[in-house]
Amino acid sequence: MSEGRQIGEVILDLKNISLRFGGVKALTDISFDVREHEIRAIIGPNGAGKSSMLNVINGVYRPQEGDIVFRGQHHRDMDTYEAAKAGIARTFQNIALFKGMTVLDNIMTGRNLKMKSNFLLDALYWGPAQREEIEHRKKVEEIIDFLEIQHIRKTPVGRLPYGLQKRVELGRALAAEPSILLLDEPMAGMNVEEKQDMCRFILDVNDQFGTTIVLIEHDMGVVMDISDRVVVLDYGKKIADGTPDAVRANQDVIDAYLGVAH
Amino acid sequence: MKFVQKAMVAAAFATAALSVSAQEQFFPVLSYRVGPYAAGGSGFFGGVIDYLSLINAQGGINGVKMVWEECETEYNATRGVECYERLKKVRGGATMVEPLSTGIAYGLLDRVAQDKIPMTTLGYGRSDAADGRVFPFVFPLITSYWNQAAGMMKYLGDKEGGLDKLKGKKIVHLYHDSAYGKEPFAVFEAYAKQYGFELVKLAVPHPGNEQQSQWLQIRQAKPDYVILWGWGVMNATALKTAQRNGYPSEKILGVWWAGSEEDVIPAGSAAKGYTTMTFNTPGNYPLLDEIKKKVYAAGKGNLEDKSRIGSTYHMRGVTAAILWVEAVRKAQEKHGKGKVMTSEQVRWGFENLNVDEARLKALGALGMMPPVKTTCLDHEGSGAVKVQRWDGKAWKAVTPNWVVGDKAMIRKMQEESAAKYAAEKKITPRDCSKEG
Amino acid sequence: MLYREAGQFKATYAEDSQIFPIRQDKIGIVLILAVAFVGIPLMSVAGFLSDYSFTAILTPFLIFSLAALGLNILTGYAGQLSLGTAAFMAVGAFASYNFMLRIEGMPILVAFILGGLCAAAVGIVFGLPSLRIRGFYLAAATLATQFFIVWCLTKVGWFTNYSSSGVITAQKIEMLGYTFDTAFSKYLFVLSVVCAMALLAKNMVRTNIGRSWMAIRDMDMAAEVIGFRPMRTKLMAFAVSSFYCGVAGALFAYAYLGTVEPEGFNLDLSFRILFMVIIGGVGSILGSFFGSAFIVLLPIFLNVLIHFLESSAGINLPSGISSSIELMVFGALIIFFLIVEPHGLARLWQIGKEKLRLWPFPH
Amino acid sequence: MQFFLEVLLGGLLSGVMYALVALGYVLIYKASGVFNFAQGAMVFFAALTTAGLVDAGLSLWLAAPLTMVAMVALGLLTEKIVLRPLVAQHEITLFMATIGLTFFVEGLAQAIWGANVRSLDLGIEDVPLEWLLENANIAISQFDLVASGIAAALVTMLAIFFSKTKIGRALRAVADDHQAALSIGIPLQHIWGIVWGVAGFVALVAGLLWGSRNGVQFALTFVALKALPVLILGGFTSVPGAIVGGLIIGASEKLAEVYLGPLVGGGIEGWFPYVLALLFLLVRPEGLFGEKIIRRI
Repeated sequence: MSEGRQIGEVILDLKNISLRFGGVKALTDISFDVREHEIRAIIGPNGAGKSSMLNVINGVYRPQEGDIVFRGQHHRDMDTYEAAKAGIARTFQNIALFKGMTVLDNIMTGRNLKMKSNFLLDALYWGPAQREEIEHRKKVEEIIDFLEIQHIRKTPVGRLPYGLQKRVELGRALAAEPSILLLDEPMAGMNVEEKQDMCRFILDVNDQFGTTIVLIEHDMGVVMDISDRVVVLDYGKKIADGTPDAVRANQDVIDAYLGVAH
Repeated sequence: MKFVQKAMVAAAFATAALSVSAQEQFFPVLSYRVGPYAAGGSGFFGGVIDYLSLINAQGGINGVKMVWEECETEYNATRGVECYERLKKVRGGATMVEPLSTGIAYGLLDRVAQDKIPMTTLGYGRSDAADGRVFPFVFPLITSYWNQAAGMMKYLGDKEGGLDKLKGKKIVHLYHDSAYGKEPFAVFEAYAKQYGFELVKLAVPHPGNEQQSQWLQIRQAKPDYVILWGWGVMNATALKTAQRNGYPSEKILGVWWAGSEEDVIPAGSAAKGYTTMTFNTPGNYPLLDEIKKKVYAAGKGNLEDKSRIGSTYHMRGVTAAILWVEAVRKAQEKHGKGKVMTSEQVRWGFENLNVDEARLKALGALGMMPPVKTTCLDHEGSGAVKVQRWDGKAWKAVTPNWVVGDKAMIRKMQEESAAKYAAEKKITPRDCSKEG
Repeated sequence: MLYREAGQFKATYAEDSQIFPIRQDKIGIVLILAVAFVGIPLMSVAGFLSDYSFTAILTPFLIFSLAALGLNILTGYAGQLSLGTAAFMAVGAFASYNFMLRIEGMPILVAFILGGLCAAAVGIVFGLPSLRIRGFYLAAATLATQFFIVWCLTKVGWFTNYSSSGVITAQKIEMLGYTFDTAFSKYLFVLSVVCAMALLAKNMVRTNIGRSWMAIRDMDMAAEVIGFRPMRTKLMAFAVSSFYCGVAGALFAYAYLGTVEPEGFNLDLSFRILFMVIIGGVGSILGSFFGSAFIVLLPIFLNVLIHFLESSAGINLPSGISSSIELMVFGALIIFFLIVEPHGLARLWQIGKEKLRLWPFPH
Repeated sequence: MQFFLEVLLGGLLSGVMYALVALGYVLIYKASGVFNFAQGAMVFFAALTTAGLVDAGLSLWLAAPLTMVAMVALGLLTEKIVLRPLVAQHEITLFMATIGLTFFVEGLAQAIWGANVRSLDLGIEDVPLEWLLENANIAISQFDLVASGIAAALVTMLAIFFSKTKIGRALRAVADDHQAALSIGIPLQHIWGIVWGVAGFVALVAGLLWGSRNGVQFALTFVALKALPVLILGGFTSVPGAIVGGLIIGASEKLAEVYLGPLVGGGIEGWFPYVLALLFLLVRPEGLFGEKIIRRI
């Protein structure tokens, strides 16, 4: 835990969220909140509805019931574009990079909302368009330095190993300079060394930029180490919420993870 | 760029290999022998080459040999233009060009004027090109679409006992939905207005391999005649669909592009009794025998299937080549017999053609085609058509004489349309009184 | 050792963001442009190149490259498969014709741009379904564009100025009192337009607009999540692509064919342009040029080759057979190239360059 | 009313003919994810080969099976030479490969049989049914009825083949999930070969019927254009979709041409089916028989 940051007010409050696909209930009456600057983890067994939860937060899925309070404003559901504009960025469980583009271009896309140039100026690559492009490039290079991926900046992401792709995806999300970062299993499939690197990046982001982080992760050790508060889902329902220590001691959580019959 | 260079080197190599020799009159043959229209293309260009071979077998034109080179266009404008450009300067230069494709002809329209190479468009292309003042290098020889349309009206009128008897009748114009099918609108409308019959226009979308709805409409309308202005697969399909809807083939009158063996054979028995326009009289002629004897017997025939000799497309090809050769002959008369003519000299020849009955008789083709006499003003030269009927095995002429519609009216339309073209293109028409 | 980037250091991001950051590439492109703008004209003046190479090879090659480039923006960069290219070309050609015809003193370049804009507008309308339909469904649906536009141009006489033959006759290309009427001057005109537009396209695909297209192509959900709006992005791709095709269509009519009928822009042409994109390289500006060269030149090359083989071997195949063989070889070569390099000629070029960079070492 | 019925019935029967062509596409797309552009060329090849053999003096009953052998051989060779090296490539690449195949097959057909137009007589007279004409004044072609019967038989055969035979079940497994099929030990390439063979057979049937209907000529390759809107509407992967889609497209395009066409100058059949299919997709992107797709990420 780093000392420099101050956990602030609640900036995102999810109230009684329910989501269904046809007859299948993905989320049932889930409520939890996220405070500014904290690292909030969502855990739970496979199929618990963790990714669905993130998808609700940034508007990919629209819940049938519930209320989302973001920075004091009530939303019936979120809109992906509005969410992105409001500074919610994310990564995905099954890497959703743009495979045909280079690392550099992928991260550059993260800055699209900050670009003002229009396509005509782009086409001429003239004056403001060129200046803007170069300016954003500088920012992106900072991120590239931060994530230590300088050597692959011009490589198409499709050719990179899994671990690096995850890192690039984090870079793309960071490029938007988000206030909330949603990370969907950022360490899945990594070896110990890669996991350590990734943990370091996440903590640094949280620490240096004050970015609020909502995180889904399977690796219990990691979750318990880095998060401030943990919410536990099982079968689309919330079964626990609290500090890592409190959650660890919760009987329901232990049952869910040990697979006790319901 | 490598590809460009490679191909250009190859092209240059190939053209250099065929070096120029004296006393050769060169004809580029822009043929199409694959693709949807290949059946017609192989017949037509086969006929052209057969006739040129015959002329050579007879010793050429006053000793000048006919030479030609084929280039596959696939009926595609881009390929056709490339073929023209590739062959226009080969072997002493192209004498003239005949693409037998509307799209290619349009692509060549400006080019032939610039290169001063005459282009014939035998029975297709712009009808107004008959006005030689505006189109000095284009020759829609024998008959244009408009004169054909007028000829159709004349024929139907005669059948009823006079054009005025068409009053109150109903005629369906079933057309290929393209610029081609719309070409005769003006003529038909003028006739309908003048003679008081009802004209119903029904469009068939390309390619026309499904016409149930059109023929159901025809069945409903019960017209006295159906004019079939079709192309390619549309023709056979029309005949078949007419049969399945119980419309008699005798009452269908086709355009000449719907009047070849290739159009009726696929329709089988449904085509029996069907009539179409044509600018050749079907049958056998001494000229065709001559081709069989001197060309095919010598193993130089172009058609793989000898039974196609004298078929509609083949005969059209022979007819075209007769006019080409006559134009060269005419040019030689003026510029020196036994010499190779330049394309401009041949253009003059095309403009002063006089293939009368005596000349046709000498060629062994009397009656096979109408006499053609062109002038600076009139690049069409005839305007006469014939009607033929498919008897299930062969085409037979229906009209003993050549049918000619209201030529004066058509001429007026052609001049108006040509004047409009000239205005749009900012062309000053030639003064024909000054032409020699 | 000729093709190395070692030792070329970039001190600024501006330098690193150039179109051709590697010096040898820069020299290469300057050379190609010099040959295209100066060398070829000089050769023509000296009599090494005939009109044939301009009017029958280079001009159509460039025009088709531009059309392929247009389609590549849509299909290659934005991932929307389209079979309506010829229709957009037709809109460009017919619109330019009408602007020239109906507005006195209309400068030709302005007419081309307006024609392109009309095509772009049509593109936007027919691009709307792409918001809900994808892949081959969209491709088949774009056929609606193809058939509908050609039908419209045939049906509505106004578009052809009531020409009795239903055709348009392109006006002369005149600029500042100079008339582009020779094969050679038309080539230069087309070359200038195509080079300028290729440069603009390259700039677009390396900046934000291009990244938005590729993002939508590669992973549309993720693109949406990071703030690209799919509707805007896709429609922009349709508009820009159609603009390019529209200008290509206008050039096709004005600098190449002269007189065109609506059927000149038929489905066949759409397919040919699509072949160029796929063979050349999906998502590559350079590939559009490669593909155009392949599709324009290969049939000519085969035709010449077979004629040459026939005449040198002294045999005379029946003409129908040689034409059919040309077609078969053409088809077989397409398959062969795809098997050798499924990503098109541009990728082959890329691999070649990478090999060259390492040469003489294998890795 | 009588006229409306006539148009409707005529359209439905034409629709069956479209469905017949669409079926070939569906089979191959379903099993291997390839949009086989060459289906039209295969129809042409099959019809031309049969007609060519008949013209050479063979009886139809001999010519058709011989063509069948040729078609299966063509299908197997295509799978082996063209598609196997391209396995797992992007679908656009595969599509392009089938376009190359189209050129090859068209060239081959014409190199063997020439460019001549031929007729093909199946011995079914293409005339209106008399009693229907006399009693209800409705013209329905005998040929179309027989063709519909054949199409129905073909679909039934395919259905039985898919559900009752071992190969058929394997085919379905492949269509549903390539990985799953692999895991139960079915050699994929073996199956793709069979699918191409079956598609060749379907092409033969379509070629014979269309060839007999309009004559055997190059334009047979254009029947593909009639099948595409059917595919959009019915879905690229659904056999019943092809049939129902065909019927809908056939009937609606005829009705549109007859009742809407005269208002706008006619000839709208060329694009109307596409627009119709498009509008339908806008409302229901998953097509007639498709499942609703949930976008996952």
